[in-house]
Amino acid sequence: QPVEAQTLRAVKHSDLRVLDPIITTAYMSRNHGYMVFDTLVALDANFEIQPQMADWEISDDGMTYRFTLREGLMFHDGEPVRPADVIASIRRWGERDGMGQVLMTYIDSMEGDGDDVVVINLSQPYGLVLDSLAKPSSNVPFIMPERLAETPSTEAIPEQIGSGPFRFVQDEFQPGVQAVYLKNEDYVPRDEPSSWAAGGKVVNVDRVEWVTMADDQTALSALMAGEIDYWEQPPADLLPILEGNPEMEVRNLNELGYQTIGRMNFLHPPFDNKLIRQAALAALNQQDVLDAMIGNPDLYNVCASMFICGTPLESDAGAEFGTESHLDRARELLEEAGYDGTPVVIMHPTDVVTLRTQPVVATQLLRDAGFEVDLQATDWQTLVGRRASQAPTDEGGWNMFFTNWVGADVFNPLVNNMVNGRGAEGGWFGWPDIPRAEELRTAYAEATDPEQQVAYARELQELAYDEVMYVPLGEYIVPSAWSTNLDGVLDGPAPFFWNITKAE
Amino acid sequence: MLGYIVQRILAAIPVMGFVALFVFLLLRLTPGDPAAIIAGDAATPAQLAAIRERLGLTDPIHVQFINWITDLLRGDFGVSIISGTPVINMIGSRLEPTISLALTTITLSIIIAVPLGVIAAWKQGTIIDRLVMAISVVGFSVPIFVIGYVMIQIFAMQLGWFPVQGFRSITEGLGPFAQRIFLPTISLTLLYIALIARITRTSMLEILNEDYVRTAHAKGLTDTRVLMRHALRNCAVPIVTVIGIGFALIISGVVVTESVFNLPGIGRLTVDAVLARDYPVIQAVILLASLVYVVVNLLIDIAYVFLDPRIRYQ
Amino acid sequence: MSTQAAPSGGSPSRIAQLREIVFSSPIVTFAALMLLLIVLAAIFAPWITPYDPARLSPGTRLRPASDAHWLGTDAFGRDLFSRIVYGTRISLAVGIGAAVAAVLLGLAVGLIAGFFRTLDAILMRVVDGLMAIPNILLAIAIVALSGASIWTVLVAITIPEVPRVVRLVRSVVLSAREEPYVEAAIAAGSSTWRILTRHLLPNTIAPLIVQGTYICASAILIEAILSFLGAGISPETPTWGNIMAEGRIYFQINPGIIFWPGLVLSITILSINLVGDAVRDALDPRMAKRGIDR
Amino acid sequence: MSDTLLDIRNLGIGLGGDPAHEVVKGLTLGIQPGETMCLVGESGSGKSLTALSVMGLLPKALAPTRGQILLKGEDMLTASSKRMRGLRATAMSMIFQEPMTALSPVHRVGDQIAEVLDAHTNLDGKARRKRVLEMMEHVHLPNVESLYYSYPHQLSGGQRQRIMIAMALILRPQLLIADEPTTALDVTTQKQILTLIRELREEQGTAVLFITHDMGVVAEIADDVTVLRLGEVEETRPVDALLRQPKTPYSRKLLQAVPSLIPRPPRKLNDRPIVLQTTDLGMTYESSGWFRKGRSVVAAKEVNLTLRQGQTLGIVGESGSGKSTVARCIVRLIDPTTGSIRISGTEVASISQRALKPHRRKVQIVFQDPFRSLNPRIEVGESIIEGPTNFGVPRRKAMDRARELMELVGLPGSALDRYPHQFSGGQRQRIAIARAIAMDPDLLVADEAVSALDVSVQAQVLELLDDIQKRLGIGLLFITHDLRVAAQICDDVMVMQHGKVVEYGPAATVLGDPKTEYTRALIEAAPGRDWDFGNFRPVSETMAAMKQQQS
Ligand SMILES: Nc1ncnc2c1ncn2[C@@H]1O[C@H](COP(=O)(O)OP(=O)(O)OP(=O)(O)O)[C@@H](O)[C@H]1O
Ligand SMILES: Nc1ncnc2c1ncn2[C@@H]1O[C@H](COP(=O)(O)OP(=O)(O)OP(=O)(O)O)[C@@H](O)[C@H]1O
Ligand SMILES: [Mg+2]
Ligand SMILES: [Mg+2]
Repeated sequence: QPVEAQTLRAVKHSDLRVLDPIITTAYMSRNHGYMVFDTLVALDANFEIQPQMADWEISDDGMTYRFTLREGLMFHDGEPVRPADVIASIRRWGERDGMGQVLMTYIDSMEGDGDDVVVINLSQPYGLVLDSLAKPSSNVPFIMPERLAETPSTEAIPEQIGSGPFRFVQDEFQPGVQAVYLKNEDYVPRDEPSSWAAGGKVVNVDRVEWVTMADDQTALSALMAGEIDYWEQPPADLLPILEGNPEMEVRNLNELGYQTIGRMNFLHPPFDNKLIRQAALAALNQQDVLDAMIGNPDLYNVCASMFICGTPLESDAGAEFGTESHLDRARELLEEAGYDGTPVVIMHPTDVVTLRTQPVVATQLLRDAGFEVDLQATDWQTLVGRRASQAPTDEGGWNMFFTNWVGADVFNPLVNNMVNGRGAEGGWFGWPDIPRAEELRTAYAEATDPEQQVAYARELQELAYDEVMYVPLGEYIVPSAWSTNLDGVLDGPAPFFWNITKAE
Repeated sequence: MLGYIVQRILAAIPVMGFVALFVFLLLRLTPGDPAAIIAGDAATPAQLAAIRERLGLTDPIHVQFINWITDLLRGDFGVSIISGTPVINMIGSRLEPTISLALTTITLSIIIAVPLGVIAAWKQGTIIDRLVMAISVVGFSVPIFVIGYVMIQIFAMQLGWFPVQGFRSITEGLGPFAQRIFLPTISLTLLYIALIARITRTSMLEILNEDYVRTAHAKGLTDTRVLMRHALRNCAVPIVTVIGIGFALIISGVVVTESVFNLPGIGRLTVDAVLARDYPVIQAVILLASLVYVVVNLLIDIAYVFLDPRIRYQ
Repeated sequence: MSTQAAPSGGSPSRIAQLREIVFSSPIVTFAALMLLLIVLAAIFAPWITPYDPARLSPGTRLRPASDAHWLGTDAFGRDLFSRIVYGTRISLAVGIGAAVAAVLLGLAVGLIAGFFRTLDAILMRVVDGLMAIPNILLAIAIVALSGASIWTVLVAITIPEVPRVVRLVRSVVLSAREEPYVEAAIAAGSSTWRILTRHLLPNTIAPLIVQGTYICASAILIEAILSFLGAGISPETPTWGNIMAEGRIYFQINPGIIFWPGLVLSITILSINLVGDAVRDALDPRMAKRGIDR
Repeated sequence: MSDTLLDIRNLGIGLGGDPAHEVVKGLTLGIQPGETMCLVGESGSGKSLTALSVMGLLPKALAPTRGQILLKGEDMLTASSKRMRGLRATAMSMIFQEPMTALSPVHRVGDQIAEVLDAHTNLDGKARRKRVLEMMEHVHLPNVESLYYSYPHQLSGGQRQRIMIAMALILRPQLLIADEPTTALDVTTQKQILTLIRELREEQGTAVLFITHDMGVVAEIADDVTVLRLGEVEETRPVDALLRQPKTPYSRKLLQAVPSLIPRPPRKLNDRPIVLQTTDLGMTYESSGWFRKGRSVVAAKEVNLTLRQGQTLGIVGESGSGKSTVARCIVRLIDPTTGSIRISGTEVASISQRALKPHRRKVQIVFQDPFRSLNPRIEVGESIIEGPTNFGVPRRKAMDRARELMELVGLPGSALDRYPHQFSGGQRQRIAIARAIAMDPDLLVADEAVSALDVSVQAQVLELLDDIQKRLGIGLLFITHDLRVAAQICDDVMVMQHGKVVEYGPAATVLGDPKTEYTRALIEAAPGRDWDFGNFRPVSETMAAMKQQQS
């Protein structure tokens, strides 16, 4: 690397392991995707869909979409981007992504027209074609060369060739240590100013290094000592130290924030009983969870909406007992349900900082309400393996676990996995079997009128609260921190590394 | 000698075989699912099953074991389930930090601990003895990560003498290498000082009662000479044993140090791999660690022959 | 033939022996006192502590030391002092449990391996294999295997220690079985069991005490490291290890969370080692001989 | 006394330098240049401490309390430690008892000698080597060039002791202190070393302070003798005067305790039943490895012996000749490779340990080392009753019997609840005998059972064995390398060499009229064999007296 090469060193929230943003929903892989790949269209900061690789035209009947690729698009191996690449990429994505799968059921055909046009024909009207393709978070429909996109969707792509603003340096990639990107000199940015994933992706540094740090304490010291420039997710408790330092800038880049949630297993006692689920809902409260987890009230938000506060779908429908503890109500419900003291097995991942407080707080609240709780410490991977088990608790099953979602992954009924009601066959872990929820999701998808969409979402949320499909435990933001010699750090649903300049 | 070495290497085969089988079974019985890691949070059971199938995780365990062993014998360590990187490359790129840390630590602790132990034994029962032992026990009883944080706080943040974290290969120059390896070495060294100083003291105490130490005095030698040339030389065997085993087990010791000082070493790799259930990586690393253990033991035994002429190969 | 009177003086009683060990030097006395205090704290934890160590109070988290919370509060607003006192229970249990378990298991296997040469070869291969696996990694794997309860952590810490005890016991047995008094016992028709338990076993006690104190100390530390790596006992149950591990990111905000349990841990380990060494010295035949001449 | 080389005046040594706890109490002693002074006395009388205090090497626990040690007029007790270092090896040297442990096992012997030159002279490496080689030749070491590079364990005991002597004498000190330099060696080697010391003294005019408890050795090399008892000098006399006319009762007792080399007359026992008979007994030690060819040592071959009730059979021979091997086969501590062993008519050579158990009580063994043959952690009473209780004797009864036995071996019955360390070496050996006879054996094997004891205690134990044999009529297989002891108590004697029996017959025949060269050499090597200590006269005079008596 040349001596003057400007290098931006960033510590990410986790390490990059899977180099395929389609096969996995891992956020690190998504972030990696944004570096290497580009998207057809993109969402901007106002939730408006903007052209990125392509402009589009919609036929009057809304059944045909024509995407025209802009000029100068070129993959890192020097090949131009062709319609075939786009079609193969969308197909592969459509096999993996939840919203993509839905989209595919409405698509009749996709075909190229000349060197730069992709035509998508629908089989019936569908309102979320562009919303799907502009999906900002996992899985993002990145466009990759046809030969890579033909890799089976159960297998990671063998090479990192995209048309994005950075090139991946395979030789310097060390899983668990670092991932290195170089500026793609051949990338032609759009002319518009950048806004979220939309607009011009102008790269101002030569080299970006993502460094893994296993220890937050070390990351903090390294940032303050100038050994790294950017820290994606400092723990909330360390922010005051960074804020107090004039050489540090601390700012939230992702307005949608995160939602922390609790999920029960519908297959086994005691949570196979709706009343007992409601009792648990009543016992839990967001304030305590957020206090223990985040601490600083500026960084969290008690919010009853399952679809994120501040979005068009925000509502408090059905959330009568959603955000605060109603222990009396919980006890009543337990009484009514004839709760027999069956212990609630809560899985407690002790190795993930952002997930190890919720189970502890929940355990205490549930116990206060009269539940028997068996809090079982594990590591996150064990939890991930175990939560797929549909067996009863004494055979390796479970009753409840907690996780966090990026706002963009829960902010509508289609992306939100927890309101999926397909049960043990097609549902997400916990497997609620609630056909009505599925009807409402389809209705939402097919509605083209925003107001109608809001209505369906409300109804779904009401249903979800009634059935306690999951317990939203509050929203929080995770500000990033960087040294003041960086400028132009962008807001977005994912961290972006274009537009940033580094002063020496 | 050569025959002895060959014999010892042959004898190591069943040991390694046991380790391989044990680790393999332990891992396969461990809950956790690499497919789930690959697929991420939102994957559905069907997608997980498909990935598992792809990875060969649905084969019967003995088939998996045989596949692994045959590949291994062919020199193929496989690829990481998670990142697809060849395991051999992953380990290769992680060796230098760990080996550097191990070597600097062992060297430094020998330089410090052996004289400490000798002095403590020589002045047995005095304040000096108690002090040396107390210091070494404190080194043993403070968790490494605490020592590490304190070091970073003082020497990197307050005084700014050293970088906080990271590693530079020695090929990039001794200066940057030494700067970054210094603090981790110091924090890990305390533990080994404790171990080595104690064993040195105990062995020295025993040796100092021996007749030949008295003979050495009767020759009119100075105390230092008696201590260093006669007594210390004669307790080399137990000391070397402890050092050797300490070195072989350093993989465990470096895990925390590597985390705290962000050294991209084997220890961290292993923990990551265990937490991610990256089976091929874990298996390879543990086999490697066991191999190191076996080799170090072999070296120790060979060293015995040089250190103590009474010991012959058996 | 002259009938010489045997020297007078019976064997010192156990209590006298204990007293002699404890008062052998002021440092040992102090160490013994500290251990006593710590054990008492573990036993009487509910009476000493002002708060329930598990009681969350997210509203008052990370408070500095005050009259209400003598050592401040942790990230869940739990009282640090109460947690450290309660942590004594598990940490001591882990330390003592691992030491006792490893010593007993290692003793049994070591006696067998040392005495029955036919089993020796096989047992030693297995022991070598187990020893070759890095202990922390083995511990992490075992904890991951069966979930992190105090029992699995105990097992995980114990298993890697057993081989070392086995080797130690075996080597003692191998040399002791050549002693004339063992041959005399064989000549007297004593059973193998009797020879093992009465003649060989006692020889292992002094080295085992040293090894035991070492295991005890290192078990407490390994528990802390496992917590640090996220594979320890559930943070719901306080142990010195997981208090420190949880507190490590607050190192710069509230250093007490690491400092206080660290201090108690160090004092405990120091005391265990000092007392262990003193007991060893008292049992060492060479030292004992010196005592007689006195 | 102006030419006195070493002049010890009123020396006191106390525990921790405390005059109230003196171990050596006002010792006075002088040695002239070229003279050999022997220091004798029972174990624990302060011989070694006296020697060590001259060298300034007292153990930490002890310190001088009074007096002076003048070496050529300079007081060793007040000399600085630097001065002491300078004097060691140049003006005074010391040889220690145990040749096995007195040399550092990890350094080459040549280098260990050269180190003395390195510490005290300016010679360069080459010159040092030359001097060392010369000295090694001087002490009659063979192949000095290659021996220079050997390690102590590759040398025999006698060779090691020669290395020690070379090391001590290389700077030609005026004073050589030898603390029991031959006790651990077998007779033939002992003789060589004694000759060597005498030779060197004559050549170099070195004064020697020779410590021993072996009166034979004294008779062999001393000019003057000092008898020490409980830290005090009993008497100092020229050797001949002392041996003929000991002044104090203690000296008399000491001399009387020395067994005579003249064999006892055989007892008539041919009609008694046979307790032990071996036929073609053989033992080969195999050391085998998985990957290597084993090494085998033939330790015993074609051993045929017969032992009757009440009879004592002695096995003698130099170290490594296979004596212990035979004993251990008979007790079945090891399994013989060939031949048969019949105990009171029962074949036991190849039966299983389980089948052997009932026969165990018939054969008992007493080992050489009184410090290691009793379990230090068990009360002696428990050790004694272990055997009987194994065979079903009720504990209480066994205890009563143990009490009787303690008295039988001359110890108070009340001492049963004490631990071994609370007894002296001789007492322990008696307890070991009590333990063996507690089983009412037909056969008692004593493997060097008195070798570790000093003469007076040895005499007590031998007497005890004799007494027990008379009372209980057991067969005694007595293994020793001390011909005096064999002569004193054995009816028959068997001589072993390299695992084979070279001579076997009544003691008077074997020892009085040896047939083989080997036996003759053994007898000749016995120090002081010309002296009949018990009768305070040379053997020749005794013989003459005996002849007179007979005629
Ligand atoms: N290191 C020591 N500490 C305390 N007492 C000792 C020490 N060494 C010797 N003694 C005591 O001093 C006394 C004289 O010991 P010394 O070694 O001089 O006897 P010795 O005449 O050489 O006997 P031996 O013939 O057995 O060698 C003994 O009672 C012994 O117990
Ligand atoms: N366990 C063994 N393994 C191999 N060789 C042995 C073993 N025990 C003894 N030997 C060898 O057998 C030979 C006879 O030994 P043994 O102990 O019977 O001699 P000894 O006459 O009792 O000698 P000492 O007088 O020194 O006790 C020696 O050469 C010895 O080295
Ligand atoms: Mg002595
Ligand atoms: Mg022998």
